[in-house]
Amino acid sequence: MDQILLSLMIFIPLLGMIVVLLLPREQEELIKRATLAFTLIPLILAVYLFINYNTSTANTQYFVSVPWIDTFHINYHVGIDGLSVTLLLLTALLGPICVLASWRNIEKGLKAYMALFLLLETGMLGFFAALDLFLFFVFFELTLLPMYFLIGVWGGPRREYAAIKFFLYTLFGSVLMLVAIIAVYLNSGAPDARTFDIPTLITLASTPGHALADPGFQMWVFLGFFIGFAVKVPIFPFHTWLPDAHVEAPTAISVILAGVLLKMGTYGFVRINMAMFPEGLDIFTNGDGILGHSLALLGFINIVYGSFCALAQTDFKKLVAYSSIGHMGFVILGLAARNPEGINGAVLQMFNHGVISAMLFLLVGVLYDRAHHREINGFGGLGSRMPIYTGITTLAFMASLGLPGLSGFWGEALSLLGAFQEFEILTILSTIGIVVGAAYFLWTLQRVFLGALNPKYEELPEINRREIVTLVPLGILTIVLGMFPSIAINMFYVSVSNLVGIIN
Amino acid sequence: MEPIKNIESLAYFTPEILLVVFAAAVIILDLLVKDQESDWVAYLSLIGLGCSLIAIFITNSLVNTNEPISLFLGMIRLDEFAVFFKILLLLATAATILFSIRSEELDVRLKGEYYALLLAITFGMFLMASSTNLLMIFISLETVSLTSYILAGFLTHSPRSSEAAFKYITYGAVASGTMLFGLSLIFGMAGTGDITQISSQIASVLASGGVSALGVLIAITFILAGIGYKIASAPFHMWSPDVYEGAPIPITAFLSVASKAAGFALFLRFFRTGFDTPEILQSIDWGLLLAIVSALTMTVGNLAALPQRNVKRLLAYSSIAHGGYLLMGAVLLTSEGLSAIVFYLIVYLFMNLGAFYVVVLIANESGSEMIESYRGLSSRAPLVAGAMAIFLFSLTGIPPFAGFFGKWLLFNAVISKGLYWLAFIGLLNSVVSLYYYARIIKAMYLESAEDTDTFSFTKSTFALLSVFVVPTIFIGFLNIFYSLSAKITLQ
Amino acid sequence: MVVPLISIILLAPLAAFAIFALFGLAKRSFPRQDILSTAAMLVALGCSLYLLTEVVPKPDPYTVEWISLGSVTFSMGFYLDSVTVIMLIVVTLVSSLVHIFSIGYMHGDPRYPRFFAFLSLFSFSMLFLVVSDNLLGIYIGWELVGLCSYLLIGFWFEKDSAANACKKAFLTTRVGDVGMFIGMMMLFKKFETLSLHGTNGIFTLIADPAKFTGDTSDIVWLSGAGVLIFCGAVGKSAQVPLHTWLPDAMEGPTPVSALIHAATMVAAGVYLTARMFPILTPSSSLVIAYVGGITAIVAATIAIVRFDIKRVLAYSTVSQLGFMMLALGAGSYVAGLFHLTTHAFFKALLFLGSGSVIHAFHAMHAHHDEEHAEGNQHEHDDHGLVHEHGSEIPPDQDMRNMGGLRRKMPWTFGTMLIATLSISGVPFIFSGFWSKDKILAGVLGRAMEWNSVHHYILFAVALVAAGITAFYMFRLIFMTFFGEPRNQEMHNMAHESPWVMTVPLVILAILSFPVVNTIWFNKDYIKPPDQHHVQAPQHADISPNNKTGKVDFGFSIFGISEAHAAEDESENADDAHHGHGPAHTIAMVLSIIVAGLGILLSWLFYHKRRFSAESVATTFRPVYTLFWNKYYFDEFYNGVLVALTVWKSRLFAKFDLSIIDGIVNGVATVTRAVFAAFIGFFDNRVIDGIVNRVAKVIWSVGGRIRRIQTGAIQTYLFVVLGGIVLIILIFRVL
Amino acid sequence: MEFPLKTLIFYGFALVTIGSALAVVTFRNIVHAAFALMVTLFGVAGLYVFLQADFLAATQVIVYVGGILVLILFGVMMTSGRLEMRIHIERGQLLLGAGISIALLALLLTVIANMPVWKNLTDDGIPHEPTTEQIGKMILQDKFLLPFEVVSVLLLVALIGAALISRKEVRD
Amino acid sequence: MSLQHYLVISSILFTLGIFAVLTRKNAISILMGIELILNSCNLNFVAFSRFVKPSENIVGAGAYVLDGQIIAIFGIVLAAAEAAVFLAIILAIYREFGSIRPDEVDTLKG
Repeated sequence: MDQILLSLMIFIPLLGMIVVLLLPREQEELIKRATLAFTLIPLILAVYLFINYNTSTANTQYFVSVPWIDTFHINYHVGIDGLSVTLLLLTALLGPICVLASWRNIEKGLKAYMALFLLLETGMLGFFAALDLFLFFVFFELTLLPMYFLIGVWGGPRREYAAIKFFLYTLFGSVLMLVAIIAVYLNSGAPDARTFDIPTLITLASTPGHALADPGFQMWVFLGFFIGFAVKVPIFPFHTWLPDAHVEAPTAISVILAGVLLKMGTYGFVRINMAMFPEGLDIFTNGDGILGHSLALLGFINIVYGSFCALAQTDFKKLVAYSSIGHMGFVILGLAARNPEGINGAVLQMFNHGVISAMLFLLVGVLYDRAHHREINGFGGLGSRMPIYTGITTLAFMASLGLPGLSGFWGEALSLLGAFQEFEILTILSTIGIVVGAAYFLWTLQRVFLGALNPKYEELPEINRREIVTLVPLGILTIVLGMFPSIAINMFYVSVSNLVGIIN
Repeated sequence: MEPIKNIESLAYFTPEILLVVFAAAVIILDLLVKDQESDWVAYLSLIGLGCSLIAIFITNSLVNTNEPISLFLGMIRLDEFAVFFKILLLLATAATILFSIRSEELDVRLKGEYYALLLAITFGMFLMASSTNLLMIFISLETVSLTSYILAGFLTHSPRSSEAAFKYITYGAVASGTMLFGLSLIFGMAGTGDITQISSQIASVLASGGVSALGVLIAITFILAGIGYKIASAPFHMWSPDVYEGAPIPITAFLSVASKAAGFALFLRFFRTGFDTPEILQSIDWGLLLAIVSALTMTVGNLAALPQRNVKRLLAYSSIAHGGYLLMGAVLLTSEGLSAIVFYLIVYLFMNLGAFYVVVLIANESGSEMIESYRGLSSRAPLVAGAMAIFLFSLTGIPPFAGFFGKWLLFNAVISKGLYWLAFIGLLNSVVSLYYYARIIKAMYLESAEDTDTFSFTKSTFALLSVFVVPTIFIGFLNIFYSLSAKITLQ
Repeated sequence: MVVPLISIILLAPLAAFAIFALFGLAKRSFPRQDILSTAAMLVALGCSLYLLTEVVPKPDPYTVEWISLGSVTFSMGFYLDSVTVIMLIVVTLVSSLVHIFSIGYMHGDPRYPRFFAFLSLFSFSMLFLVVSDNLLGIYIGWELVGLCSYLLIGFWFEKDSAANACKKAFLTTRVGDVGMFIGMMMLFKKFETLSLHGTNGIFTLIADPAKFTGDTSDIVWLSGAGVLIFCGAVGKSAQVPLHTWLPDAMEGPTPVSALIHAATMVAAGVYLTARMFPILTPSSSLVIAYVGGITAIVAATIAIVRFDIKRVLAYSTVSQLGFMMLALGAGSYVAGLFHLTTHAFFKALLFLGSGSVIHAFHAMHAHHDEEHAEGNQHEHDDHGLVHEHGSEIPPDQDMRNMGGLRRKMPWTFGTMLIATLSISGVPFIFSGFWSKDKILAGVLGRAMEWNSVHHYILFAVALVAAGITAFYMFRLIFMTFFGEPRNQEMHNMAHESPWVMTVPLVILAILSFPVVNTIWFNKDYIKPPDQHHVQAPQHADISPNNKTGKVDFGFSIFGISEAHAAEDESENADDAHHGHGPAHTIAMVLSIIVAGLGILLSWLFYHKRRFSAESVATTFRPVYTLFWNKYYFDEFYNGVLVALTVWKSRLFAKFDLSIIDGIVNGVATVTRAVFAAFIGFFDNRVIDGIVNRVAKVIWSVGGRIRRIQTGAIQTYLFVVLGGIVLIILIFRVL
Repeated sequence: MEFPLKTLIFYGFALVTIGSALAVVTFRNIVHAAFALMVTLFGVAGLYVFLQADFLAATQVIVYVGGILVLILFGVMMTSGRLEMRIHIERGQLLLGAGISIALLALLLTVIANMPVWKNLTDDGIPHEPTTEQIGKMILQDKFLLPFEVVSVLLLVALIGAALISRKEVRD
Repeated sequence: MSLQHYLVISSILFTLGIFAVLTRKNAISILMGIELILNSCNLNFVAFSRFVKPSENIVGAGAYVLDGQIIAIFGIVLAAAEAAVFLAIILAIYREFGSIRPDEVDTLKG
């Protein structure tokens, strides 16, 4: 029974998609309820897995490995370790929240929207659970199509541009990744002994003398994977799709985009680049000169660049989008450090950023639904009109700017602590991001909520119950994880230690 | 194994014979029956294809799969490779016939001839897939070509169709003439027309210095012109966009799938059997030649497709590009490459025919092949739009659709030989290709039509559509197709 | 018993806030949030007082493992020594009194419950900061008090000035906090822990040669870390150069100013510095001392010329905090903390008193209505700049509108006078005298002992500042409570405040007498931590302790004069807070003299009107202007940034550059001008540009291929045959 | 030394063939070109005779000259309505075509000149027998049976196709 | 009269055919060029079958001598069939376009 749980979780949304497609399109309420149900089941399963996950070991649990495309030694191999179970929970949590967030504001093609959303959820869940490189890639790409349509059909005025930009960038990255995957596969052994199995490959890649362990080979393959993931994260200079995609995407999709899709990049980086290619990683993170600092440098650039870009925005959503770039920079920086603090911090930051950015995008959506614009300077004084909304926004902002006591702090702090061990100057420079982060959030807070109420919005309705329901779980998570980060860290620190062992 | 003599061979030749018999029957019966409106000739042709298919299975069961047999004193060969292509071609023809029944552009009065020609061309393609003699190769190629010319020009009241036929035959005649010249050179160098013996002959004369590498190179290049024109590889591809655009849509679909597949069958057998020896490879790196041709083909196809506004023409360029992808598998003629091609052809059959079927449907409804007529299709005919999107994404090579798995196998084959540059070009090309495929998707999903009437299609339309959609989704997930394609080899 | 008590102390205010938040989500509010919060504070106060009896002089921390990363763990816990307990009592006491005062002061405010909830949250954060045994915990509390400060300064956020001020406060302190965080990272890198106390704490490890060898690079590292952590204190405690936020923070309600911006949060910097005492090296100490000294004199001089009653007090606070820092930097641990407590009481009293005056002048609701209306007129500028309000003094806070209030508000007057006497250093019966004297004595003692010219200078500066303090404080008293009413209309409206407001004043006034502060003289109870784990100097010859009598100018932050840490420093540390015998006497005499001078001058200027302040101002116009413009700090920050934007001046030509005010807006403006342009350029032109260019090339190649496809069959044949020829030739050549 | 009559005749045929072929590609009048083609085809037939391919020579004359050439002439008439038709020539195209053709010829001649297996071969030792019977046997009994049958299908297809395409369409 | 003689002749014929195909702006002339090409091929086959002796290691080389000739016969037949279809298509083109100039039949392009 336990064996099937994970697969059940992955494929229930897919089943849901079929069910939704079979429902008559006029039954909108039914479709919405069905979608909600089909996203709640994975959530329940994810919570079950999260609770029953054995934190004391780095071994994969709940794994299933059945031959799939036997001719090419591809298995349907899924399983969880501390990293994936955390992100699975995040994904499963955001699922129903996004369905709720889409409850009222999808005006056309609700059925298709929900169906695509469910497909997207399957892709994301599968990605985090996949332990076969091929399967991993398939799930990685599976998120592409629904995302394209969700942005392209239900997005804002420039949705076509944003959608195709997103698609092209990601596809560009992933084709390079595909080359790397094939190269890894072909070098994994004799024609009969080749494998796509990630744990096996990790072992092989650290076996001295094996073709996969060759530093030169690892470097190129590392780069292939890296670019694939970098587009997704996104790491400067592959980031320009992100603001466009976010600005045009409907609220729930922005939430998924920032909350989960970006994590796919960093998760993949940890899972593949770091664990499988320690020699390659060595070249880019461990050494003198620009090459040895390159990854940390990218993290730094992301932080500073994203933060300053965010500061320069006047579109609320774009601001949040750029802030995502900045915050993902901390993840990169932490990962570049390669020590327990850095990696744990990075993983924690992945989860927390997922929660917090989801909140931020939901909040932007709430405002947009009411005012039908997102121009920061067009608001003012909403604090007196919408106190609860203001309160939750303040919470989210504070969490995002890394206020201790809220979850955003821990990831940033640990990442920085870890990074400082390796890259002192870069880390110190990266702290600029913390100040600028505070600056743009506070400035936004001031322009939107403080000051005198803009007379245009005297009748703006307060946040409603459904919206509060979408925000409260996330808010509770930020507070609880802000106080007790070990709840999350305990899930994965053993896995991370294992990873650190592999790297060094 | 000794080649089987003529009379004894006939038993193994029943599938082909059945095709000819049915072709004749269709013509004769068409003359006798006057009911022009009914589609019974089409169904009769389908029955013929079915009979042929059964015959294929029966004859195949007579053969020990490990030991292919030569028929007609070495003229053709019956092996799994041939059987695979025959089945593939039968399926493509069957689909074409079904399209033709539904297509409104075809002339109702010439049905008998039309279907007979389809059966005849299938017959020719069968031979292309199994020929092992230079003469047979040429004759089968000519049979297919000649029939293709006629089919492309079948719409005699349409200038486009006539122009297509004219260009096709001019181009084809020159290409096949060139090829024949190349064949004659090979014949002169090897002293035999049997391609199973050519490789050893050429290798020995090359080794003894009796033949200059330039001679072999010229011969190969000339032959490549003939085969390359069939599979529309650059720089021999230029006929195809014009012909595809001008020909009736079912024929375009047929040419882009069946003709290409048959061309590949011929190509693979010819080069794999005739030139795949180390000695030849040493003096002429035709692997590199093919790699360059492959890269060029997919690049040209994809780039030229970018600005197209006619979906049929766009798909024509896209099929050129796919020819380039397929050629990647042929570059080094490894067994991996071969099975990748085989797998990709299966996938390509479904997704490309599916896409063309949608083009047929839209052309029927709107009378246009332009991308503008696809606007708002997602609301006018959601299922058709969904199917088209699946075909296009599959053509792009995006998981979870079968096209991705096919491409993956091809890249796998290329990278396994260290041709990373080719793989990169191929992958960048898939990224580029996304752009024009997405244009259609954009039109269908992101734009809205001025005319918002919904299209009404019959149930059988959807049934046929699902015949293409379902494999396009599922082939990649089923191991059987991989093991099947891995089994197809060429000795 | 300790852990449950501390838990109660922490959880009681937190619970008060949580209840508010939960009710808030349900769109209502707890019926009596004020009572709830006040009660929670009183409970905490009770527990704190009880803790007095519990504490042993040198306890171990109570810790739990908070985060485990396998090889590295972070723990959280409480560290309780005498200083902690005293801080707990100070915080809970002042907080309780401010709570009570606010019941009266904030009465009628539309967001009355929220105010108390925020106060509770603040109290929790501050207490958490105080009891934390490790830097991580301190940092958490540190940032949380910053948040509360932000929320409370911006409590009346409809006012643009308040909205600006709260943002400025948060950001300015965050600049310091980042320094602190970097310092923490440096310590972590060296010691692999952030715990301070206990066997694995930094203070223990620093003595472990295996962890800390004490060679020059280690000392430099430690000095750097010390200075950086002090940066946090500079921000929070409003030391120069990050002091500019505190005066602006007076936009918050006056009880907030009393609690946060006078008594507790700003003192947290001092507390932090004291906590980090063991890792301070001589050079980092000297930096601290200088910053403190400069702050003391700069803020004092600015305070002379203010007319806004709250701003006078704000600058006074800054100045007094400078004193404390000076003390700590000069090694006078006890003196610094002593002044912290005494200052907490009398400054809270002064603020509450001024609040009482303001309250008297202006009923709260009226105040709001007007501000509200005013706020509406201030449209946000396009580019996000907002006029700064600092220069426009609200009438109810302008001392030029006051005068003669002593009869109208006797309680307020009396208590405020006591506080003023205390802060001015009127000898013997007021607590402020003792603590300030201790500081002066400590500095002078260090100067004499080390024969250090730095400390002599600092002593002189402190002395002058002390005199100025007495001057401006009495200026405030004279202008407010003595003389004739300057604004009769407002004067008529004035009235004594209700008892909920006066009772806290009285209690605080009692606390301003030394009786209750005697604990600071109990050497057994309060022991300064050791500060001499720094290894013996490599270059003993330049040490000030080489008894050559040479004055040491060898100061450098990271330089060799780490060698200060001499072998016999232990006795200094011990002696310093007592003051050397002669030093103590000299300091005491001098401080009495300057205080007297200050009061006298003030009496002459502002009560007797023997001299005209205006004429003096005219005579010393440059100096006056300097003071009036607050040493141009804000202008400097803005100016530098403005200079950066000169090249963009055309873009901004339509905006008056002079209105670019407030460092945050300045930074933001520059960012938008420079970075936005650059980034916009970069994202759109360079990255997207490259991508687009590539796409364009691809597209044009596509178009070119199209053009080859002419439609004429012979072109195609040319390509075929040309292709054949080319292929053959290429392969022939290859 | 024997009078090289045979050689002379051979060269004569060769010259006639090549010369007329040159005429085919250069004559501006399509009908003239067609007649030049006839000469070429005869020339090739003559060469076949030299190669002892008597049956083939006969077939060449019958099928080509009698069939294809007549067809071509019909084509000319049906597309121009009269028996003369100027062929348009474009200078650039001509040069480029000549370039490519010459390049090809050069390549082919290089191959022919440098192909040892083709050198010094004579047909001296090979008996001069009539080929018709053998050809008949090979086509009908030996391995060329299949091609023969396939070609019959091809001819049928060509027949149907030519009829289909060329017939006047009745538009409706 | 060695093999080379024939090969040179056929090469020239081939090249001339190519030249015609490339440059003649008349569909029927192009057909003529194609016929030249096919003739050259046939000539090649016949010449090879006359001169090149079958290698002894070729299996079933019995009646080798005539293989080339027979191929040529098939070549002629194919040429005839092709010519017929070609002309039919030319007629269709003439009907639709009123011209058989290949560069005037260019509606499909791009």
